[in-house]
Amino acid sequence: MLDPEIYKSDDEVAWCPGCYNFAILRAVKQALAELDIAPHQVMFSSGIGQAPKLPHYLKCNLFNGLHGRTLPVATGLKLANHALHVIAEGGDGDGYAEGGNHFVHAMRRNAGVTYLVHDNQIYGLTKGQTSPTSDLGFVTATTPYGSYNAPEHPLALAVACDCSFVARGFAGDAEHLAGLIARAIAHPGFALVDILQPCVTFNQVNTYQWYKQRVYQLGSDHDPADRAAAFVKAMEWGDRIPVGVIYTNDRPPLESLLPQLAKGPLIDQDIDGGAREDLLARFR
Amino acid sequence: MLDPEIYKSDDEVAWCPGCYNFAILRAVKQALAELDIAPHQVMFSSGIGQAPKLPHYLKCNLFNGLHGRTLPVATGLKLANHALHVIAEGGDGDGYAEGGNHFVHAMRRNAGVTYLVHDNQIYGLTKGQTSPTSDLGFVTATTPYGSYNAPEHPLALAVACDCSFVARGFAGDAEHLAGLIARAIAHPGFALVDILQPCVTFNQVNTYQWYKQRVYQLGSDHDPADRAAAFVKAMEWGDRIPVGVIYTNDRPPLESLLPQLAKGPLIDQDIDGGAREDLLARFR
Amino acid sequence: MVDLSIIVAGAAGQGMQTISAILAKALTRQGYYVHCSHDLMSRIRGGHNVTAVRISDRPVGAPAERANILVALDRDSIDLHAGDMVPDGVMVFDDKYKIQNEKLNLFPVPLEQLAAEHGRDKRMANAVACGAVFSLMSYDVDPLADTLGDIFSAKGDPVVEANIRAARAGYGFAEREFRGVCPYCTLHEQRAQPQRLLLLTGSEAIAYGALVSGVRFLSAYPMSPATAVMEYLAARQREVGGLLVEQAEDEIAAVNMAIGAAVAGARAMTCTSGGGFALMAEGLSLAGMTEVPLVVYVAQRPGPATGFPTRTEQGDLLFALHAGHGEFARAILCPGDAAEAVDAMARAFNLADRYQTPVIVLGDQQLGDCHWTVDTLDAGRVPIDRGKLRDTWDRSQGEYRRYQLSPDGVSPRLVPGKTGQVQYWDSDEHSEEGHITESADVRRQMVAKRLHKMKGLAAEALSPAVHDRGDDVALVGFGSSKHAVREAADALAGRGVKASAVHFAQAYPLHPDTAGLLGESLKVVVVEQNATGQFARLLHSETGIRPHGSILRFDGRPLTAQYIVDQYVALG
Amino acid sequence: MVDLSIIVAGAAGQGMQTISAILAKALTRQGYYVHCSHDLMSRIRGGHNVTAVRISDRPVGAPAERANILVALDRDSIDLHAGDMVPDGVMVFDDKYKIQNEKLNLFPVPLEQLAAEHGRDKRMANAVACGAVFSLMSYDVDPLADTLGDIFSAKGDPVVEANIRAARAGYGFAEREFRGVCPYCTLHEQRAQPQRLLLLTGSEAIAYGALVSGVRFLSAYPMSPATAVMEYLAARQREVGGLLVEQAEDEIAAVNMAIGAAVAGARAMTCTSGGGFALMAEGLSLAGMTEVPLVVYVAQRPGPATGFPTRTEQGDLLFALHAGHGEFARAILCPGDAAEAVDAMARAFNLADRYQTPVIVLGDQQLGDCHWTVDTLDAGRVPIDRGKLRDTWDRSQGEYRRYQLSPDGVSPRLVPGKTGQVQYWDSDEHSEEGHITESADVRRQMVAKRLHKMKGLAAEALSPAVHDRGDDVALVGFGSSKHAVREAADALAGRGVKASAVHFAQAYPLHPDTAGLLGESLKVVVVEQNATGQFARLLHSETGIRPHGSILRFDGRPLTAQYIVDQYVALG
Ligand SMILES: Cc1ncc(C[n+]2csc(CCOP(=O)(O)OP(=O)(O)O)c2C)c(N)n1
Ligand SMILES: Cc1ncc(C[n+]2csc(CCOP(=O)(O)OP(=O)(O)O)c2C)c(N)n1
Ligand code: SF4
Ligand code: SF4
Ligand SMILES: [Mg+2]
Ligand SMILES: [Mg+2]
Repeated sequence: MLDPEIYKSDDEVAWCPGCYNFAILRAVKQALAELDIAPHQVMFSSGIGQAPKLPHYLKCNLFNGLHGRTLPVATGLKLANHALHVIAEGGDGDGYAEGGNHFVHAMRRNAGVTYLVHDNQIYGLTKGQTSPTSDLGFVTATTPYGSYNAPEHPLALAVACDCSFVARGFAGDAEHLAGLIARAIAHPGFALVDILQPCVTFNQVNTYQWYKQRVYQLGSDHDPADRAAAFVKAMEWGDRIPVGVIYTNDRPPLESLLPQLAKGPLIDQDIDGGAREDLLARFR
Repeated sequence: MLDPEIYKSDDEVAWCPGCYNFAILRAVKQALAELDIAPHQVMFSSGIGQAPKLPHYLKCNLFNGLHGRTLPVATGLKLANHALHVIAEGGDGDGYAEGGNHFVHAMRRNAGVTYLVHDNQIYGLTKGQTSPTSDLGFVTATTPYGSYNAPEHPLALAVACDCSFVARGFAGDAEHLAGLIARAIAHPGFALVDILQPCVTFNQVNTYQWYKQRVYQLGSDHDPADRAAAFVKAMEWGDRIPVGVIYTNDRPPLESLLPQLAKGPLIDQDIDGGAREDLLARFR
Repeated sequence: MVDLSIIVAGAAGQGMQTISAILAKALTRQGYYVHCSHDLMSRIRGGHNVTAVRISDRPVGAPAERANILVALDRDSIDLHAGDMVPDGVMVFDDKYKIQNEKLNLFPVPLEQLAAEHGRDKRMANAVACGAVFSLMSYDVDPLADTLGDIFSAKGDPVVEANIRAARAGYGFAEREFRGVCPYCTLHEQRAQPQRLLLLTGSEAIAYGALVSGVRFLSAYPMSPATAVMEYLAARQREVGGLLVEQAEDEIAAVNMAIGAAVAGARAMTCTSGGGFALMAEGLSLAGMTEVPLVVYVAQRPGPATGFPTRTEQGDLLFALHAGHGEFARAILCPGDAAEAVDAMARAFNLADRYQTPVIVLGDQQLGDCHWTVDTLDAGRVPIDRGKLRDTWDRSQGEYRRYQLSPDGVSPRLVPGKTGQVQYWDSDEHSEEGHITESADVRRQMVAKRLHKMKGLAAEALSPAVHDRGDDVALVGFGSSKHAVREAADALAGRGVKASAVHFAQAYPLHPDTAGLLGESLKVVVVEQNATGQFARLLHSETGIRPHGSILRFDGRPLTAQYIVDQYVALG
Repeated sequence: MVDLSIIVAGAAGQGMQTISAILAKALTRQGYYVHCSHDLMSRIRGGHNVTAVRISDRPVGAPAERANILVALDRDSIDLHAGDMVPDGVMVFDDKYKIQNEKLNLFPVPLEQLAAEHGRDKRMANAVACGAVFSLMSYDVDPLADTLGDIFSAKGDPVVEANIRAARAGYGFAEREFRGVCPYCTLHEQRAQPQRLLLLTGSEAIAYGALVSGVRFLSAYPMSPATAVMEYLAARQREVGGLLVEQAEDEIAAVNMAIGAAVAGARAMTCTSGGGFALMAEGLSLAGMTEVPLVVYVAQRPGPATGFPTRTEQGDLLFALHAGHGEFARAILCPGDAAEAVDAMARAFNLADRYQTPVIVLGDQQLGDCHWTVDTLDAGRVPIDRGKLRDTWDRSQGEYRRYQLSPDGVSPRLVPGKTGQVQYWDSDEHSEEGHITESADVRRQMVAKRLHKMKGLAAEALSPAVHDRGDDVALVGFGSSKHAVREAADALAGRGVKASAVHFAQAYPLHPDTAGLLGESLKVVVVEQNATGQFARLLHSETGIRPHGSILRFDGRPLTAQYIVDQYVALG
């Protein structure tokens, strides 16, 4: 195991004091250290929001792109160089609203990308609007009479899309979270960890206490290979909220299926000299 | 019941001879006629593809917009004038690829929009590329070595998003399809009908025969109110493919929840004279 | 003449904006013109934020370069802003910071202590600071107390009273300790007859303008600095009746929903900033092709990409002009202050309805986030005109055709569902009926039809507003630079340069007389907040006038008269 | 001089493109220059489609206004195209249509009957028609037979032989019936030494150009007329090794995936048409801000919105120039034919890598869908240059900083994961390290850094290609109009007008000498395929030259020399 200190970045942290993003930052460091991944071997792709600032606070490669576009960038990174560990990081608005289409299709595609979603059920950076995971009736500046939309269950969506690793973590339990993140990174295909993250500034409903009272760890009676059971678990939300690995399957990662990548990463390949002549010959 | 002939448009049909879109056209006319909906009382919103040309071949109001954007336009139409019947019409590429994000969120929102997807598991208008519903290994011009992506099960996604009416029809059985479409239109919330539609030109795998051998009508043993069971049914795909109503719930449609619309359609409302003065007063 | 500038500085979350809002409201009610501008970091807590409150007895619309009073809410602010003060400016700060500096006018006040003693707890230091500032200005404390009463009324009497007590404590302390020490801060020319002035942000003005123009539907996705427009309207959905605000899943949905609502017959809009607007480009083209009256409010911020989310720039002008593939008619309005913002929205909805084409209102963070004092708003100044929209159809005219050719390029428009007629709106090239066509002849007619609208739009373009101070040079600007440029022209007069300020509240199409009007100046210098001189290029392209020079600012900070004057002098 | 034009017309699905492809390939192999252009409707079957094959002994790159031979595959085609023929043009059609018309040169051939008798079934009427055409041209039938052999080889010998038999039957029939009736169709100047010419579509040229420039990754979403580029590359992924084509879920994913791949160090691109490009505008801005070498091929079609999906236009030039919010460096290349398309891609990848900024290659349906004969392509003409990209880092230079300031605005770039260094790419305004900044100073430096790249890009811009026929007038064009404009200049010489043709294969930045070069002509007339004269505006804005006139076409049909000459005359 590496020393988590090697991931220390000298960038000043811009989160609110007490924000549970700090706990997620610790968990990410710990997971990387446990897996012996050196800073230059991993590349983060992040969006825009409070959550996606996280990789700036790590000493690791980072592409910090647009709101909602973490996953396509991550896919491009991974397919061009599958020797890199690629981790996408974003918020619930970033990933499930603006980036909702990429979420669905990244799961279908199953490239080996780890996806960490800081799910605070609110838009933090833009100061408190409703998010896809906001509960029914949740009052925000844009939903003064409460949200009317059925809250999205990202994990249920993930099971429906046959995502190959589906887990939920809680930022209030950084130790357990670190373990989940490490498993997600180690998983060969696309791996989702939806992380319950109290926002101490804008979400006065789904607080640390609120989550704390509800979350419970999935036990050995839950079989993550059972898709139908996973779907039901993925929708459990209310008095009890499960955390842990909800669903896994053994779909091979996209990289392993592509004949072009059999010889190694795309960036290390070159076009066959002979191929050029052949291509020209067809135009004759 | 109205005479389906009143929906006859004088626009020349641009589909291939033998295309199963013709059958869907017949079914739509029949459903409208059965429900006694006059041409000016319904407005279609359609995207771009072969499927979304359908409303041009009907004498009904139509907004034929962009590829993938049928649902937001339909939502805008419905919320601005909920006295209109609003039907969104598109293809599998249109709705599940380009429009995938709107699909998820329209279901969460549950405005009273009927959504008909002509699912031919291929891109027709652009001459044969893979679509989100293409089966694994499906060879097209853009997937010469076969599709690697897990095929999307739109109905499973719909169940995961708590879509309030989820059905599958088969263009090879226009009579049954017309019944489903009529039920969908009559349903108060968002209603999805995914329609298996053989493309006689570009999809040589999922042909009429292929579907014909597999589809079966859901019987009374299937309870569309059972979400977990619906999820399992929604994923049934292979030797047997169910058609019929897979899932329903009684979520109230968005229009019925909005206090602004209690007095009638938005377009018929006016701003309170008094409100203007009050607004100014706050700036004092 | 009164011209006083107060800056309030501290970490995000310390309530600088509360102090400025209180001061601004209290003084607006006293008949002063106030302008507050906010220099914020993109974070929720911490960091360093500044609000500048400028107070005058004449309309004012730009921050001053230097402040008379600094309210420093943390230790850093004192050092950071020492250089931003007029030479004898005073600094108010909590006396728990033990600071010795003979060069500065230090006014330590026990802000937190007085708040705890007289208010509820030390968080009422804000009210104490307001009291101290009122005392420094030698102004009566009662108007401040009244304003606090109104601002906090929703929180109940105990909160109101505690705030007022805290403010009076600050006032009293400063009166005892500093009375008379600071004559240059005095609001001596107290206005005899306070008019019924209003104080509002530019975003509120945009939203209010939309409301009184009959907007029925806004779909948007939150994005600074446009979110405030959405939130203002969202908060008022019930009270005004007949307004629906929908938070879309993304900007593409937002623009397409607004298009759907507009097609249904509702006045509809969306709002966003540059990145979201980029995502709407295809939808804009759709509105152009299908001839949908769509209003888009674009609140610019520095780009590219995420850029400086909380700062200001005018870097999206040419993008707004050309956004969307293909060619279609559009207008771009660019109000220069809150009053113009209200009118711009009214005009935008009218133009959109009359020409059945998209209209962009281009604002920026400076326009939107600043507080502006305006003379009372006359909502009816621009009467609602919905153009050719009807909910009846005379069948003797034959079957309705959505894209019927007509001399002005605008076809009759019917509310769907109301007339018994059906209508086809189509994004492909289409026939008059609205069906897909492949005909070259029809294409030529339809292109001409859609572009013909530019003629009408040009004929009724707003003419630039000239602040005429002579013809040595015309300082030309558009949008939120209006007041800074005017002030700069005035200041140049003091240096013997006869400069006129020419403000464009409409960027496209330009008024047909623009060339004639500017041709009279010896020199044209364009002032804009971007790095490439976009308005100068537009002006050249549209009128043939090649500006003599450009004054640019692109560091995200607002223009000031001083900045413009300095740059003008440097231009030589 | 040979200049023969054949049009093949019928309903979609009847195989007009097969006939034109066979004729074009057979004649290219004989040393003729061929240009096929396709006039298609947006449907799969039915409708009315036309392919025009033009044959010359000199390079040819635009359709002719009138045809010598019409191959009419259905009844309608005869009436529809009677007006498109030269006065003594001949019409070949199936003799099952009983047509009487003394004004036309009717050559009925039992196409389907011969196909059924000699080929496999009546669907081989295509081959019969090819044979008849070869006979009309008094050309030897063997080269045709050889070409059929190659084209159908994948379908097996029986198919090949049946096609050859059918072709010979058509040839024999026409020889017997029409020999010598049509002297003006004869390819009399048969070329002595057929060079090794190539025949390819513009889309193939773009894709091939990308391949030989080392493209590793293409992510795209299908959209006519760009899909062909994607499909060409997709088909060759295995054979070339190291190429990955990913069909994205939408254009936003496409551009962001390409950005991800480019960041990882792969040469990456995307391709689309106007509507898809509109969706990529935010991504383009992202590439500008984060300094990612991104190549975007935009195949224009008539807009706005869905427009004319299968037709041609140059209506997105100014949109491409300004697409994306905020200000950043970019280049726009606009090749005029297939040979230039190959070079454009090579240059685009080099510029993108060298300046670490997006480069747009702007084509259109006419460039992409047409078949072009080109002199053999030299893949190595533009050597690959990856600029400052490295996979090692000398630690003595200190820690790597992604946005290190440098005189040319371009920072060192490292392949992530290869060097032990970490790198931060950031879409916010950022420090040299790549972390989010709020500093005004850093902002100014970084804006200047990014825009400084325009200097280098301008210095190495392609200079316009002048086809010098005198200086009465310069006919200026860009992109796919190249050959039509050249031909028009030649044709004007015949009318006593000394016209030069000036072709821009790069639209932005313009070569610094442009003004000097055009200043020599008395008159500048810009020819372009749009309704608002976008290139003329660009030229004026960049060089100050105000064109005397514009020749525009915006009905979706390609430019011809005749059209340009007629419009020029009408300009007066
Ligand atoms: C295209 C675009 N639209 C909108 C925004 C504005 N924006 C920035 S962050 C954000 C939402 C933040 O919420 P979330 O993703 O949940 O992250 P959090 O801040 O809660 O961690 C939004 C809407 C943007 N930057 N870009
Ligand atoms: C933004 C955008 N991207 C791409 C296209 C091109 N396009 C038109 S139809 C289509 C797909 C058609 O497939 P589908 O939606 O399944 O409809 P079908 O033709 O099969 O009925 C595509 C990619 C477009 N018009 N707009
Ligand atoms: S706003 Fe919420 S999520 Fe953002 S940093 Fe503050 S506490 Fe954390
Ligand atoms: S291409 Fe396929 S879907 Fe389209 S009209 Fe033809 S058969 Fe129907
Ligand atoms: Mg969030
Ligand atoms: Mg399809």
